[in-house]
Amino acid sequence: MVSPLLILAAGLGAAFILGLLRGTSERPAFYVTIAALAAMSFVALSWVVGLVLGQTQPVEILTAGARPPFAINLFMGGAEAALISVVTLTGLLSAFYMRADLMRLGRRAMAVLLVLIMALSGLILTRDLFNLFVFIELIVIATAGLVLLSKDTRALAAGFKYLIVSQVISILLLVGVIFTYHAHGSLNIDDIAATPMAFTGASLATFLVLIALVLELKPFPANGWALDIYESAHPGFSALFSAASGTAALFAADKLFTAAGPAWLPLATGVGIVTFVGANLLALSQSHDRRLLGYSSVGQIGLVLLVVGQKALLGADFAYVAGGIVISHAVAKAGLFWLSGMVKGRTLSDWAALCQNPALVVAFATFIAMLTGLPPFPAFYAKWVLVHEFAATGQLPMLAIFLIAALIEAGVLFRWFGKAIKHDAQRSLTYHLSRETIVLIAMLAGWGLGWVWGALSDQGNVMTALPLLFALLFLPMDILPARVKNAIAMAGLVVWFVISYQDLDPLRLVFMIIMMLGGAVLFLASFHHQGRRMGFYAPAMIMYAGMALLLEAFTAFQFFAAWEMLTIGSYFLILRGKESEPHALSYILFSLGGAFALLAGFALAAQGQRIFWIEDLSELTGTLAPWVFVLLALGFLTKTAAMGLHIWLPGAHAEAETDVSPMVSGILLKAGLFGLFVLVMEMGHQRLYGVDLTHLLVWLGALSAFIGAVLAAFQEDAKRLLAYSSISQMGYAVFGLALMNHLGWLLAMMFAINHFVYKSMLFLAVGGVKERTHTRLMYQMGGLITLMPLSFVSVLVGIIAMSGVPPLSGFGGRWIFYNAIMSTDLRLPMVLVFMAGPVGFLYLFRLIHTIFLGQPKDNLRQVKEAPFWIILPQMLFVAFLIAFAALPGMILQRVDRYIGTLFGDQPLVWSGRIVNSAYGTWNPVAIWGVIIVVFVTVLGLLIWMNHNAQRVKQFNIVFSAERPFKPQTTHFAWNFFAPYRKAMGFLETPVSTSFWTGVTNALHGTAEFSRKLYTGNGQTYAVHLLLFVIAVYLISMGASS
Amino acid sequence: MTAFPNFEWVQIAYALLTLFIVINYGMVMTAVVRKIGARVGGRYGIPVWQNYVDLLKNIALRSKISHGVMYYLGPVFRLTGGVGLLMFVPTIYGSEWHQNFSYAGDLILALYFVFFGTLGMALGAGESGHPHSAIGVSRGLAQVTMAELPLALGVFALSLQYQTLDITEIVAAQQGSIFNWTVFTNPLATVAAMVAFVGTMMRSPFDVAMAPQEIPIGPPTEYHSSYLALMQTNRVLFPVAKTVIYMNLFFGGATSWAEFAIKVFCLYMISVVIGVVHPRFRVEQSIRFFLKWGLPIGVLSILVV
Amino acid sequence: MTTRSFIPLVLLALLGTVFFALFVGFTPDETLNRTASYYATQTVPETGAQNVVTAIIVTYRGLDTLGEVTVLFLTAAIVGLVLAQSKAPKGRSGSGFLPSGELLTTGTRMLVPVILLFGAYVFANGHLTPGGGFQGGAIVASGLLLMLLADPAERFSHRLISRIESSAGLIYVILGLLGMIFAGGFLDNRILPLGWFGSVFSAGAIPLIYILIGLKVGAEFSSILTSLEDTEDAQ
Amino acid sequence: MMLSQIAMALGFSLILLGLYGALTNRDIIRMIVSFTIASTGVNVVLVSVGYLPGRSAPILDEAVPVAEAATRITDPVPQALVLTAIVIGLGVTALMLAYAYRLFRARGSLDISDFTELKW
Repeated sequence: MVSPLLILAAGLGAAFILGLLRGTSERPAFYVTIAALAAMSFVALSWVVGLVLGQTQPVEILTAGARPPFAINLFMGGAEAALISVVTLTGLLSAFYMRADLMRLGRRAMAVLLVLIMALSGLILTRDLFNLFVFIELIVIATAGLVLLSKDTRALAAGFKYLIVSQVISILLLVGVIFTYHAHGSLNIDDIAATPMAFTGASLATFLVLIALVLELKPFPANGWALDIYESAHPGFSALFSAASGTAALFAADKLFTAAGPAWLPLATGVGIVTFVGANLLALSQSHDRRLLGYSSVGQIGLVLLVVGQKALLGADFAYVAGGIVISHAVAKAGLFWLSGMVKGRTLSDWAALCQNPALVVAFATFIAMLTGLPPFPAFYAKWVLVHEFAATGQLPMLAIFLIAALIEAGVLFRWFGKAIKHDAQRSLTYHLSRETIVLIAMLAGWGLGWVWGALSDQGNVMTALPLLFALLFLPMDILPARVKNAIAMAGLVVWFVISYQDLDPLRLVFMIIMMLGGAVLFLASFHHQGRRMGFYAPAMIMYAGMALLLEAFTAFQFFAAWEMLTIGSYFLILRGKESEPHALSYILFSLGGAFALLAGFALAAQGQRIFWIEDLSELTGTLAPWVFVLLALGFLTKTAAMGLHIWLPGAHAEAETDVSPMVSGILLKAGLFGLFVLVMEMGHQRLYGVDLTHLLVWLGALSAFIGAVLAAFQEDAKRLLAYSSISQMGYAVFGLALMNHLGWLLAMMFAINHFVYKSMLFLAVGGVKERTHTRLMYQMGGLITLMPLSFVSVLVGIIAMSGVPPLSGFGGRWIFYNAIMSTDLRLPMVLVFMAGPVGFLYLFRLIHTIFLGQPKDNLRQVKEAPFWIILPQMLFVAFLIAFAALPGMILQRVDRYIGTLFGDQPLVWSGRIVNSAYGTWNPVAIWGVIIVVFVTVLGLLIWMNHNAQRVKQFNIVFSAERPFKPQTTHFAWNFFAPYRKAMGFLETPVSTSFWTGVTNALHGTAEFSRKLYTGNGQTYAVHLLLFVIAVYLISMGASS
Repeated sequence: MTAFPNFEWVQIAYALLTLFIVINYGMVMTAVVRKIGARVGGRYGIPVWQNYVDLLKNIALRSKISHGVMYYLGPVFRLTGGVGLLMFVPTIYGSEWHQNFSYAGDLILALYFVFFGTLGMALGAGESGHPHSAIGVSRGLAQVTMAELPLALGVFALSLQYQTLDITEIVAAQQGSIFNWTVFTNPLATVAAMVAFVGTMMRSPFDVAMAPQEIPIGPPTEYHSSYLALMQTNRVLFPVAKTVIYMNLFFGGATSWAEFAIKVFCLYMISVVIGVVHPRFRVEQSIRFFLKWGLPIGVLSILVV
Repeated sequence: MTTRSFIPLVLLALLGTVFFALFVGFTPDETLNRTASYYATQTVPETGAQNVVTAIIVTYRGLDTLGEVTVLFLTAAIVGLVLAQSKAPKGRSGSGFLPSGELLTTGTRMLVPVILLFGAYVFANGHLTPGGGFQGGAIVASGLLLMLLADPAERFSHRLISRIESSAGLIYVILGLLGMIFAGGFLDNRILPLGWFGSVFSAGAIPLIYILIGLKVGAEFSSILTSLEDTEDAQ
Repeated sequence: MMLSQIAMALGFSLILLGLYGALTNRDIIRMIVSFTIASTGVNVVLVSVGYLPGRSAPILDEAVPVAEAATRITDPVPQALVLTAIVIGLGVTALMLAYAYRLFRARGSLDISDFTELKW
């Protein structure tokens, strides 16, 4: 192994060599720089490899042939090697990235860059306090120099502000250093660590040193100068400043916190959490991309500082957690800054330019996912461990704050992503092949790290999950034509079903059928799309992968990972819709919020166990259990869009593409239902303050069922109507589930199946109509029955089924429902459900009537039947519905038997095709028999009586009317149930919507207000700095005394 | 054929017989009722055989127009709904002949099958393309959703009381003395259900859906000739079939055709009497009415049982 | 008193209390702490330097010093970078200055050689007497400054300066690496014999390094000065 | 009150003084000067910490024989450090001056509150 000192020597030596070159010879100078950086990276990497493979041991490097503390010594261990690799590699890539500007400014600039990287490596390596100070100053000066790379004149001011502030910092640091020396008689960090100081007057020195290093981390709110640099500096340098400098400074701070001893950790925790929350909050109101990135890096670094504060508790996990966050932040942030260099405009929506280049979009998505800690990236594992640590050590407030801040961060980033994807670009990309390559390298590094962290995790590696790999396969395959990809996707789903269905209990099996086979059927509709259809299949398959894994998840971690996966996938899917940007955002926010609730719930439940099996939920007891129940239920209810948490659904489902709506409505919602199934199955009745939580669920379900239906009846937009109806249907399912009896669960299953079938069918039908009529407003349609008979048939069957009118399968659901409520002692919630039934009838009738019946509109006289590929699955569904209605036993019987084993009872008796309960009978075949016979007879009668009826033209019925300004207001289909609205309209008041809007507005308001703090005046920033120091000082003194 | 236990072909004959009796009974009764209504209004009124005349006339009519498939099927749905409803409930308690096909399902089947005809009718009227029929439909639906609520609650209370959903068993439970009738054993449920009954008989004050005055060409008259014939048949059949359910649930059912005739007539008269003395509600008014009266009583009934 | 000056006052008052706490808590050592005493006893046998401070600077804390030199190098580079963009328009250089007078010119001619010599002496004897590379370098640079004052139009070759600067730095690094190969570690001065204690050619590589540092520092200061000087013209 | 303490007090007050100047003067040049004052203060503090009463400079010539070094000399480390600190301070100052020059060139003003386009 070459000595790590060569990293420093190479940097310096090269810098000096540059001086020997002729002033005009930039090219060779550049090559020297690159060579030096490459050498440094190589040494660092070789150490990483060596240490990982165990070929070498961590080594202490002496200088001047004397032992520490008498001479400066360096230390090279695993963490050092890894971080130096990050630093040097970022340096190398950034050097390539900034090639043009480095050439422009000549060898001096390159020398400065080299020294910067050298100093950062030194900062990481050194074990000497004063040496630390020297390196910090080197970094400061080099930074001030490289800021000048930017063509932006404002960068000058930023650099100067930075110098001012770092002057103050270095004053504090020096005073601290010398007094530490006086106290310990040594400048060697390990020496100081050997005699940790209590938090007393003499330890002021320690305080000064620590606070100075914390200040180097740009803590909120004393960080205005840093933001200015991020905003104005050359993106290539900002990447360094954020990724490399941030990382190194963090490591230095960590070193000293370790040395200072556990008494000081709360300082790190406090500053960390404040920074994490504050920075993310303020980022909300940023419209300038690089400044936003700046805020985000500040936040992330704060997060790591928080982790440093948890060091004592995390113990062995510390490196894993902190490293996970630091490294994914470094990679992602560098990548994003590099990307920002390719985008011309500086507003967030200017990033739309990326859409010209799919690879870059993928990179962008990757980086965002890395920052928000989504699987399979390192921060995901880190977050998991961290939250569990919080829960295990009972720091619940911390846990809450952390998750909320993380949610805000996700909000910031995904808002940005949405804009970038949906808005149309004003200016095109400044395209350099080299720059793109660099960005893509960063992206690949991200995935690679994800794999590494997964491999290190004791929870199992997400990246090795077969479904996910299959889904990711679609990224490179995106160049294939859509049809081919579609076929592959369908095949994938079916195959996965075939290979994995044996080892599932009937309950999971049903969900598996819905999700995999159902998914395959829905993909039929996607054959309709010609061309490539870039960026559709990868997300879709990620979603399905998530669901596949969810069904087979046995540990909390697997469950959560799968959950996150299907959330991300569906987010990208929903985002594809035309007007879907805001809705996709609210979807991802609610989903992540729900996911965090799950995370918190699992963490509470695990209480520090490494592996927590889902079935152990049933062992939970004591005061903890009900809270776990509440959190998990919250998470799942967000997915099933229970009343109050539902506001994301209508927009998301309505705006999605024709073949996406059924996926996210018919299939995705079932994931939430499945979660609830697992939850109540494992935890059963839980009492909180004497209230049985399942009773709350019953009420919630009933409420959703009713209000959802009423709202649906008031929609003018067909897809929104269906969306609201989903809320209602899921309400039924939750209701049944929460009844906690055999029939209730059977009811839930029945609804799961039915809802999948008819909701997919209806969404496809309405989607098909939209494809042809290019509108979703029902009053603009009408009389389409003759033009689109097949769509009509499926809608007809769909609504008969859904409204529960015999003979179709919806009736079965109702029948089970009645039998279920007969055997429970809850009475009042039924009232709501009873109301929901007929109301459902209202909106369904409106749907079919105003679209297909009535007078055809002039502009729609020529429309053709919906495309074949959209009709085909509908017809399959129709067939299934009829079959299922006649022979419900073919699915239900097994489920029923299985649920019976859970409850140890068997209320339903399946004699042949007849179902008997304790209360009544359901004889589907007989019902069919009677109805068909009667129907046919009567029809025959009618035909006999008037076989020769004349088909009349539309305008045989003429009536006159003025045409007012808004014609639709006089159309019967407009506000179809006007009187109903008069009577029941009060239910329409958007309580929950206004609540959530209030929350967001409050957040944005605070952000908008408090960011005025950053006046842009360097002096004020210095004042902030001192203010911060004093505040922390007083607080910590107060805390310690 | 396992789906049809103790099925013999003769049952079809029995069923047809029931159907025949009920239709004729309905013909006469509705005529009588109209006559009474006329007399209350100081008019002479129609002869009791008027319905037969109308029916024959409509069948005989030669003008035949169709607006399309759904329009054509509308009346079929309608009548199927009526007949089916009758077929799914036992008409005469204890008589082997008139159990119809009640083994196909229970109370729930009956309750939900009520919507079958309504739906078909509404769709048919819808395709007729006439906005007024659409308006009529929307009013009707809006109203029926609330009107059905008290019934649902009442029935729930009742089935809790008897711990069964099987109509025959419910009737059986009411045999013996008149005081075993649900109306006495569970008055609240009965009242709630009767509110719904009155509300869904398509008579004033709840007949805004038909609205003969405001909507001169509403659903019924958009249909003509043989369509109207079917619908008329249904209009005499359906109320009776529905009344039969109420009779079975709350008034001890009927053990003989005579009892049947009397009970159905009395029940039917309730809505008539209320109808002739009350002006019509607007839809939102009737909805509020059901919310104000029907709902609380219903809730009370399921709470006390 | 305005808030602009008031707030800082309050802050500094509070900071003052922190410092005051330090001040009160401070008691001068009676004896050298272990680091210092190690140096006091081991400097001579290990480095053979008379001036302990020098030994510490050049050897024990040589890495600091290397960094320190780099700081100057960096500053010089950046100052050059900063001011490069605003060079004087060619041809007008030196114009618009009053001649700086007989006295100064003559004085300069007389003094500069002496100053340079003295500077050289200071950094060559850094290991024996107070002083060393930095001080010496500064003195050399001051001589340069004097010349500039005497004749503002005077120009020095940036190229020469940066050559000296860079090669000195390079050799410094190489010496350090040699220390790793032939002696105890990076920047170990025992790559050369420690020599006779107290003589000029003693203390191993220390004098050599100090000379390099002197040259380098002198060069760096000069380059900073000249860069600053260049900008004068554009006025 | 011993020498070292006087020195230290002086150092601290220099720091505070310098900072006050840096925080209240809008003129960039004045700020830079104030900072140099402050860092001088820091250096004084550094040295004063290393001072041991009644001892001489750590140079082992005839005045201080090697044998007695441990008892005769003051702590050499702070002096070594202060040298580095001085040089670094000088570097930063030079840099700031260069910046000031460029800023003046860019905007024709030396008032720090004129350079606030970057904010929020």
